[in-house]
Amino acid sequence: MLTDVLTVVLSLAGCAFFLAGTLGLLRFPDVFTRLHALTKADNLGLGLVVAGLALQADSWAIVGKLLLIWLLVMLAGASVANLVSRRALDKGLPVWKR
Amino acid sequence: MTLYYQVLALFLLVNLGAGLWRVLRGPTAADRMLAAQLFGTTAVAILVLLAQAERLAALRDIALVFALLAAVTAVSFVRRTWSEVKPDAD
Amino acid sequence: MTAADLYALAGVGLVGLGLYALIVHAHLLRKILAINVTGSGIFLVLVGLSGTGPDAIPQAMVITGIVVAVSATALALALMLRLTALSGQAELPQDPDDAH
Amino acid sequence: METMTGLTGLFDVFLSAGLLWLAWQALASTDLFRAIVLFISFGLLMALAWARLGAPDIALAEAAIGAGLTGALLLSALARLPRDVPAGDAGCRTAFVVRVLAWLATMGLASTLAWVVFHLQPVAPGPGNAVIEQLEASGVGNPVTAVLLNFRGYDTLLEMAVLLLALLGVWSLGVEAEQQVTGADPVLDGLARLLLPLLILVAAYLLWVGAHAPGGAFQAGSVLGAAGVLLLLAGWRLRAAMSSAWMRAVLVAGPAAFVAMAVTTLLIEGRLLEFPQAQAGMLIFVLEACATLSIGATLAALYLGGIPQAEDDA
Repeated sequence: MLTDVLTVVLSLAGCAFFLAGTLGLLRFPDVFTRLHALTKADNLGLGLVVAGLALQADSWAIVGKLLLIWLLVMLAGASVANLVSRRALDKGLPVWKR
Repeated sequence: MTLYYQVLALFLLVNLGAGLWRVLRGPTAADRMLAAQLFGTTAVAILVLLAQAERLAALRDIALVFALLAAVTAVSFVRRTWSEVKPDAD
Repeated sequence: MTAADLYALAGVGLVGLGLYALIVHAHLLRKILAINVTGSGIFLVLVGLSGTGPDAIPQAMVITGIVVAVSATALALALMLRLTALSGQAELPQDPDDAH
Repeated sequence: METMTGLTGLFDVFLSAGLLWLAWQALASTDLFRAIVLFISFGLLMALAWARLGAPDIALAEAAIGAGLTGALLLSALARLPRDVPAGDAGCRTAFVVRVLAWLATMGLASTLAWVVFHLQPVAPGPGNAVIEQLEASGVGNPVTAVLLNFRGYDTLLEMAVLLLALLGVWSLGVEAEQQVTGADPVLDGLARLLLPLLILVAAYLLWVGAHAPGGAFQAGSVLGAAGVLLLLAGWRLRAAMSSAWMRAVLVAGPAAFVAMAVTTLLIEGRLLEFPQAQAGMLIFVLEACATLSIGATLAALYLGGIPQAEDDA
């Protein structure tokens, strides 16, 4: 029962980060701030969903696979964020200032 | 719990639909590409949720393949399409 | 209506969309995208029509179809780039006496 | 599959509507880059649709090809299109009459197809039942793999030939176009180094698991092809290796193994690609391993868009 409650709390929080990531993508003013919003969905959003599901897993193999999926998505997200932002700076894309 | 996972999967699908606005709107090519990157992550989350809801282990393998290849499209965008030399046409 | 029927109907819609775009677009990259959309629609119809319970035969055919589609796309893109390099445009030449 | 109900039904409705909308937007987009990004997203949703349709084998193939190859192919082709080539506004230059006729023709075809979807009675019992009944004799436990490698093995034999033919077609166009010079990037290089062993491992896993669960040679080969694309994008000097005799041997390994197996079974059993039941599992695995290597190599070579040319050593 307790694990079910934990799963619900964790995966709900994860989905909240997905919502936040999408809102940030839609509302933030420039590429760099949108990148910032996006990586939250990769790291925390998927991470919390995976953590919630790992509690329900029938075997350690499934936990391992879920963890691997999360690490791979984070690796991809971080690398892409780095590549895109450096190229955007090189190209002189406008940086939002208050 | 099955119902709960399905609610979350549906929510994430709707969330993905909202992100489409950024693909349509731009304004730079990078903005469109980043939205597609977010779709990839969302699809991975939907697949692991459905795998648990429907008790289909194979869906987790699909999520794993998506996670492994999540960077390829965006990398080819940065390395090929969005080059330093040409001015951004958007 | 079952879920399979629903996806088969979506497939029908994709076939229609893809064929229409294939006819009206002149740019070859758009034609290549249109053919791919049509192909995906046909795959959906094929698997959706198999109806009750997953059927291995249409699924096997679609898997080979997906791999063939991507290699055909690669060939089509290479042909398009070659044509562009030779003629300077990414469209098939118009018939000269085709008034339009 | 029973009638749709509740949340999963809603999910299916949203997903199919999303597929149609994305396809429409991709094909109607005036901007070519936007069209490609929308098409890539369309492929993503297709993989979800296959997962919902109870076809995880197809979803795996769609995921590997959609995420690893289609996007890279289209974006690289777009980059090689000269900027001064007119992008051709979405259909605006086509005569109005032609558009109306095209619309009528495709609407007619789509309505007919839709009618068929609703009224075609499935043949009972379908050939799918025969596959399940004979599954024991095939040597593998995954019905899709049984169809691909055993019951309809000649389809796959010809499919390998088609792949090779596509590559020959690309190579007949000459050497690959000049790639823009992009130096090594430390982040990208690190990513490629981390991912490469995992990509090979997952390809081997998919090949192995395909005997009794969703997976198989096509999915594994696609993952290998995507690995090749990633290394080429990271600027690894693979072209010398890709133009070598070894590479050509790998390219023909799959079709050659199939032809050899077909001839052998024809001579021994008297039937094309009909395996003796006791050895079927082993023989299928060998065939699949060769096919995986060939598919991976062919897809990576197709990505180059021409005959690979060895780099000058700098």
